[in-house]
Amino acid sequence: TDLEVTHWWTSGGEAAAVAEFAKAFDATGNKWVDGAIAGSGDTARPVMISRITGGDPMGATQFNHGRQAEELVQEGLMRDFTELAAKENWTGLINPPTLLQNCTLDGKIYCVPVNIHSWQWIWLSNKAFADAGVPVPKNWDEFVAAGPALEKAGKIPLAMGKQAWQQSGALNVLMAAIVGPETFLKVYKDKSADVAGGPEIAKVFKAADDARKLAAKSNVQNWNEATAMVIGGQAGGQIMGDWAQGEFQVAGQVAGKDYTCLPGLGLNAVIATGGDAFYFPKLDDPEKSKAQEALASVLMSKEAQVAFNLKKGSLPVRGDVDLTTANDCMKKGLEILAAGKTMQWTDELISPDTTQQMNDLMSEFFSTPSLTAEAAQARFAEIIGAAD
Amino acid sequence: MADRTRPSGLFKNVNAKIASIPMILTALCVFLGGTLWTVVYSFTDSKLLPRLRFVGLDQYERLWSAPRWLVSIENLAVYGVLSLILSLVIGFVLAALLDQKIRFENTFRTIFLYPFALSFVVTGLVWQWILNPQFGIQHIVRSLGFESFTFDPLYNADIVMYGILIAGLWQGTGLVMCLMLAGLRGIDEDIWKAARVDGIPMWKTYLFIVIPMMRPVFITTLVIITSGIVKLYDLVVAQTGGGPGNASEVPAKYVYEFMFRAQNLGQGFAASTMMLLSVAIIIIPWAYLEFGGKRRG
Amino acid sequence: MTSVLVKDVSLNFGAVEVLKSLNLDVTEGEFIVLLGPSGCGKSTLLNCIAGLLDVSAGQIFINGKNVTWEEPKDRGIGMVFQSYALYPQMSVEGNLSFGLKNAGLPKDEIARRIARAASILQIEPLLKRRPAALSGGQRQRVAIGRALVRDVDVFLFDEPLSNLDAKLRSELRVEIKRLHQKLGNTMIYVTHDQIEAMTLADRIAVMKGGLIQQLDAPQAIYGKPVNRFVAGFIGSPGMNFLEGRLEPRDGQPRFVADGLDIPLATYAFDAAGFRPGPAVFGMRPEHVGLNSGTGWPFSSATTVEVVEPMGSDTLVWARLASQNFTVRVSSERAPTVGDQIVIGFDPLRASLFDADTGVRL
Amino acid sequence: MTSVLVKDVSLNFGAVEVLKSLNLDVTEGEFIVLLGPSGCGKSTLLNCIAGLLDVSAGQIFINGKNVTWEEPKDRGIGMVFQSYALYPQMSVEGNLSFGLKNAGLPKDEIARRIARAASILQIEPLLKRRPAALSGGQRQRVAIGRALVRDVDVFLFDEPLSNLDAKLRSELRVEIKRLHQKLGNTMIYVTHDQIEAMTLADRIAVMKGGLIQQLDAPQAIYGKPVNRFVAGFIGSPGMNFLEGRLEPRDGQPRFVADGLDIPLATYAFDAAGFRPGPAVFGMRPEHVGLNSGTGWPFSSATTVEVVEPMGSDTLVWARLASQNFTVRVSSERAPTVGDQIVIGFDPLRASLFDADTGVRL
Amino acid sequence: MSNSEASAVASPAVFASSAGVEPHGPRPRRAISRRNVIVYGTLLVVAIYYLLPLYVMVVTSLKGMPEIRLGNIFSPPVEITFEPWVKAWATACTGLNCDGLSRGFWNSVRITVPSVIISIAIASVNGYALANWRFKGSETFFAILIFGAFIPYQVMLYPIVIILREIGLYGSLWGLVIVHCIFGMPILTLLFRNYFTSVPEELFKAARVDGAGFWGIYLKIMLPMSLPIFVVALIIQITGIWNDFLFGVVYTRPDTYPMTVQLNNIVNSVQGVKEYNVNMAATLLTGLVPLVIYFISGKLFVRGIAAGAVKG
Ligand SMILES: Nc1ncnc2c1ncn2[C@@H]1O[C@H](COP(=O)(O)OP(=O)(O)OP(=O)(O)O)[C@@H](O)[C@H]1O
Ligand SMILES: Nc1ncnc2c1ncn2[C@@H]1O[C@H](COP(=O)(O)OP(=O)(O)OP(=O)(O)O)[C@@H](O)[C@H]1O
Ligand SMILES: [Mg+2]
Ligand SMILES: [Mg+2]
Repeated sequence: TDLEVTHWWTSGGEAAAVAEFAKAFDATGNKWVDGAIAGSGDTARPVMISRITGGDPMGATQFNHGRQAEELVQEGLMRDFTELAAKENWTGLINPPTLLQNCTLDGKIYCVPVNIHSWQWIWLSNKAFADAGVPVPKNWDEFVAAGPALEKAGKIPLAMGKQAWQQSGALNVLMAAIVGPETFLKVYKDKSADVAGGPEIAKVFKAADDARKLAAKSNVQNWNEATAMVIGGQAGGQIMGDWAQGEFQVAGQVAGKDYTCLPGLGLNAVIATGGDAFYFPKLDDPEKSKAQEALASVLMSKEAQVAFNLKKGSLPVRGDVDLTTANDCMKKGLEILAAGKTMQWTDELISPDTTQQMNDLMSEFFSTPSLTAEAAQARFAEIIGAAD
Repeated sequence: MADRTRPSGLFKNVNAKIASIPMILTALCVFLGGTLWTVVYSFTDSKLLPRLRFVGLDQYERLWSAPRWLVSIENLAVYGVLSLILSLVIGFVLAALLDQKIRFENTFRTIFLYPFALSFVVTGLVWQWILNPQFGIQHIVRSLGFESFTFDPLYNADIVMYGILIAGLWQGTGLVMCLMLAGLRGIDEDIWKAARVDGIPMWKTYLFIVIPMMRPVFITTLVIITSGIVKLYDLVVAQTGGGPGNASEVPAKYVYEFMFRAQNLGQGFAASTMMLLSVAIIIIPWAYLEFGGKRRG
Repeated sequence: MTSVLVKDVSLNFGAVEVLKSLNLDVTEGEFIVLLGPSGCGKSTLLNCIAGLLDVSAGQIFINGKNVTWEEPKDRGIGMVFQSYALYPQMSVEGNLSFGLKNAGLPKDEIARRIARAASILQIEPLLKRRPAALSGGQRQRVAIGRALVRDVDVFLFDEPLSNLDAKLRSELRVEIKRLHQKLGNTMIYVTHDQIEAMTLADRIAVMKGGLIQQLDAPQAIYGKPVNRFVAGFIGSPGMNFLEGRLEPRDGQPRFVADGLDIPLATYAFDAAGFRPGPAVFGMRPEHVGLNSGTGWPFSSATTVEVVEPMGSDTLVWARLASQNFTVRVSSERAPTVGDQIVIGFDPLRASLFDADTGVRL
Repeated sequence: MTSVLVKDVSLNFGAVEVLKSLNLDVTEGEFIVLLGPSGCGKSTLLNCIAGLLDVSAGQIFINGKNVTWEEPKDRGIGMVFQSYALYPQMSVEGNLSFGLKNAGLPKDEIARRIARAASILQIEPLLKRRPAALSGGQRQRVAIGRALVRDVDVFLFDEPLSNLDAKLRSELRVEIKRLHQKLGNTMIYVTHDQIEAMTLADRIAVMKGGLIQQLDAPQAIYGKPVNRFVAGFIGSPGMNFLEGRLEPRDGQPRFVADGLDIPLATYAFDAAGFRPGPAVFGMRPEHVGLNSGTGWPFSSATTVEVVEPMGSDTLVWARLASQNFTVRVSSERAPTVGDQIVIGFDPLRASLFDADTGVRL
Repeated sequence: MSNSEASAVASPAVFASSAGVEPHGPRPRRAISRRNVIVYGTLLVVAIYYLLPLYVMVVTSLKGMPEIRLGNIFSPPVEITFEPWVKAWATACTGLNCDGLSRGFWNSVRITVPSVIISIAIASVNGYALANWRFKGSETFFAILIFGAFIPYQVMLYPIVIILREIGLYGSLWGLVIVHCIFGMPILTLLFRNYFTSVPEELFKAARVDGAGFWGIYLKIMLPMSLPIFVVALIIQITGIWNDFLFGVVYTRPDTYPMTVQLNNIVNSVQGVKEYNVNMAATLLTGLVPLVIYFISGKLFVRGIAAGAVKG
């Protein structure tokens, strides 16, 4: 049975990864009809939501699990997979368990998590630092210190795309790394405006101010263009999630040799358990419903998990898979994961509305040198105070 | 003598009414209904899906305290005024030049008009590239030896709207020129002759006689340009995505993003309502002038 | 003295030759009317004189000066257009003064000229109004005023009255005539209304196909048209034409056609004299008598077919030699349809044309 | 028998009342001309009769049938428009057959009717052409043909000749007259050309401001206009009007004005008889004699101001009681400008109007 | 008049004229007059501004990637390659689909043809009814319709999703066709209304006397004489619908995506380095249909605008 699957995985590494799923699904005798929408989740989600609410749902669709599909589930537009989950014992397999919790509403499971994405990485170009004659930094502070040297060598210290989600993502990464998960959760889970406006977070905005200066000359839009600058050695580093790793891989670079990755910016090695999940809208056609189940099983299957996550550069959601083939950086992630040093990420904590406001703020912050860190923090506190 | 009674009003012209059903439905259900629906839901706290939980003016308060919205409004105002004036001026000047009984008129006209055939997405992509400092004009000029030359409108928050304007004008002035040309061709030839006999220089004839006579054309053009300006979206998305920062945000983009991306329909509807309101302020007096007075048939 | 001299002027629009080596000599103070059917080149000629069209060949002199290459404004002409061509967004005063301001005249001079033109044309109360707020006749007066303030020697009018209704037209016609008597300027006036031509002109130039057919005083054109075209074009109702032959009989020239035999003893032939052959006999309806019984060199009986009362006169349609023939009689003596009548005329009043070339014999 | 009856018809465009409870009774076979200045509602009335406009009040009967709410095609009318309104993309034949095909007539009947109309109007050679390839007169003939083939009782003409030049106009005028004589249909004909009205009509309805001012035979309207408007509207050149007073003197009614004293003994007053007071004295230019010296009940000396030759006649402008006064004389006896002349007339021919209401006295 | 007389008439001023010859015949004109320099100069400069992007697109699409990275965008290609065109048309990838724009092209055709035909049919009938068969309220509906021309599309996206869902056409091609008809209606109706208003009313009256009804007059009288305005409408609609992105992406599903959506996918699916040459080729390919239509019928377009659009 043909099943249309929509997602926004269109960059090189991503497309290669998703092809693994498709292959596995096609092997079950069904057919994966690819509905990639380019751009980013921001472009694709409106289309997906319109189609679901418009009564023309696809067979399955990617969302970041968390709150993006919350209302669709509440409206009863999504299929619940509690039975299948029980049959295949997802509860036991999925690690960390928060992943499945994010898919659960009123005790029912509505989505299939497929990977763990962690934002908290900085990717460094060994070549750039060699060119500048400074050692590859081991944490954010060293990186900031190395900035002038890189600049002198004609490099852009920090590569950063000009899309708002990258900029606010960077802020969150800095926050998690500098003030630690507890304060992070106080801000995003408890939505404490006091903390958000407090001295702890002020340090974060100070760091963001540094990042802003380091990235001032970075003139690209897309995250993978920024990654390309790191790969090519024109830029020193990039704060980006683990999906960036796919690009390094496609470019044939070797972790540790050509590039270096620092989880938690080398300050606070914790991994957020955000990630992607597939949701399955309710369909009338029983054939397709069956295909949906098949797809859900495939997504959770060991082989598909391994193949997909290797290509994608993310971590598998099953605790029982063997990733001996994983590279350096992935292994680092796996270790942290195994140590249980995980935390929730913003997708799960704040609504898209708040995310949008944050994006707006950070995009303004990064492009407006006259907006001081203090002023930006005050507005940040306001947004957090008003968040739902 | 069988006196027929006056036929009932409903069945008079019944064919015309049947034929107008698509129009009536569109007008009532889509434009009027959609507008009212939007306005009503702008007073709710609808998120991903519309729901009738009224929160009064909350959405509007938030809207008008959002820096991004204020920037959007300001940008649209700047872009709107400039694009209106410039496209009228450029369009008229081009039309006037083409009206000089020149050779190759067809060629020139086609050249000025062809960008209109291209979508804003295409326009935005091309100009994004030409204005890109690494490859485009800046690069060229620098490689000619002017090392300090800077021309990076799309990367400079202060002038990004002008960068968009360049592309917008490129795409749109051709149509304006066409309209103006049609208007110029409609001017009584005797007026030109009278002005020549009176010894009035060409530019003065245009300025003081012809332009005032082309009022209806200018009004039509104005409406077309204005309706395009209000909808400005694709071009910005394709060219800058609203950046750098939010320096080139526009209201239509704000609406779109809050409705679909931020999943805050209420906020999006509130912004839409403000846009509709401003449209109404522009268009109602115009519609009154254009269609209110004259009748026929 | 010659005021306007058009010498061998030709004009082509692309391949179309609109004016064909045309000559025209206008004396100072004369009122010349260019008359002709639509498309014969009247406006084109006027535009050439005004300098609004470049001639293809030939020369134009105004007041003795060769102005062939001059700009319109430097030719000392004023022009009035059929569509008035008023500047719609300026007041009447603005319309009158715009040209003068551009010529850099001092303010008081402008005011003086406007006052004079306004008083001549009696448009003082209208000076502050826009053209849109004027009636057709008033607009036309303003258009004339615009030419007037330029203080020029030659006025050019291009069908200035065509857009007005009959009543206004006859009123303004008299006003233009009075204006000419008062100012004494040279005026060249285009029209295709022959009543206008007859009443206004000192001389009429009848044009056809880019050539002047006849240039003469109105009465001469009316009484002695040089060819059939001119004869048919002038006069309303039109001249009656009978096709037939010229034949000598009893030593006398006669016009014969299908049972008709008109003695031409009193007719003044042209220099070439009488030549037998096919010819066309022309006679104006108002020169034909009805039932007067005696005294006509020629008379014939026939039946009334149509009667057209036109107020004081009535037009009677009958047949002569199986051809249409109209007679204009006073309404009081009009017959009714079907009446037997006798019509008669004096061939002295006739015009004879060559059947082929149409030239007057 | 009544053919068309318009009963108390009113028509408003929004707030503007264009027809004001108008009545008109047309006898079968009659040729009625609606005459009036622009905007008086002539076309509107015709459109109401045709069913192209819905009346606001009143009724319309055609051949005794109340057609007030009928569709145009069911009223038994044919209509001819000023702009010809030929369907540009159809051949002449297509134009003629369009209505018949719509009515579902059989092919041979259509062919028969077209052949008949074409032969009546002599447009057989044109049947295959498009309107664009026809001259103005031919187009108008086709337009008439389109009404003709419908085989209707009532023909409506809306200024059918206005777009033609003077010569063609007078030719087609006669053709329409002949057509009417041949067919004998009822015809209602709108024009603002009074020559057309006078020559064509059995009765003329002079309209003004949505009302019929006078409905009468042409000669009656010309000779005895019911009010000053009708008097001024009919006749070209227009009637002379002198403002003054009616006064009894020496037991005789007289019209006096600024040095003028006209005895009115011969004038036929209306039923109410002679009443002193301000009045307007009207006299047609053609009823005034020039220099005949004796025999006129009234005569007066004056100076010639303007002379307008119009072919056979000449119009002489002079002043009487400081008011403009024109005299129409034969061109042979025309004076020249500045001549001293004596003008005289018989007040029997005059029309007197109330100075305020304009009604004939 | 003889020659000697002519020169007698000519005043001395004539002989003093700069050329030394007596003016006769057409006024002498220099080819490079100041006026011509200004007129043609301005036109040329502006024409370059207008042509520049097209030139850049074409040139870039014919270069190989290495050449693009090194050279500048204005220099002509050293080595012409059609590889980018082939790739853009046939093999460029979005996600897993690697069949370039070719699929989108046919989708666009399938969307554009019915949309254009239906929207023009509806709008021309509307315009005709508004011009010749006014009924109570028709002007009000028209006013609302015109108001609709100003509503940003984004505002209407959601209500239309709901409307289409209610009538069950969401996601189908016909749903998209309806959307295009709706949004094309205001401007097209205005165009047709203005045009039909300028058709002499007497023609319409004559047809009514001839017994033709609403449809008869429309089909047999009005349609055959409105070619110019149909050309304008056709051009506006073809370009508008062909170039549409927003509705295409929102109201269709991936297998029916129009070309513009595919263009966006290809251009924005950055896989490694941006392939500018492929992007430009894709852009050109997408714009080709409307461009060709403009180049072919530009003249009719201007004429049609003069006939219908400018008149109030
Ligand atoms: N700009 C032009 N290009 C080509 N032909 C022209 C142009 N202007 C006029 N003509 C042609 O020249 C001829 C004379 O035109 P002109 O306007 O002088 O006629 P006219 O005598 O003034 O007629 P009317 O009484 O209709 O005004 C016509 O046959 C016309 O078609
Ligand atoms: N559709 C309309 N809406 C409003 N007023 C109209 C309309 N049609 C005509 N009128 C007005 O009705 C009056 C009579 O018009 P109508 O066309 O009947 O005049 P007419 O006597 O035929 O004039 P003309 O001789 O110029 O044709 C005019 O004042 C005109 O302005
Ligand atoms: Mg002319
Ligand atoms: Mg009328």
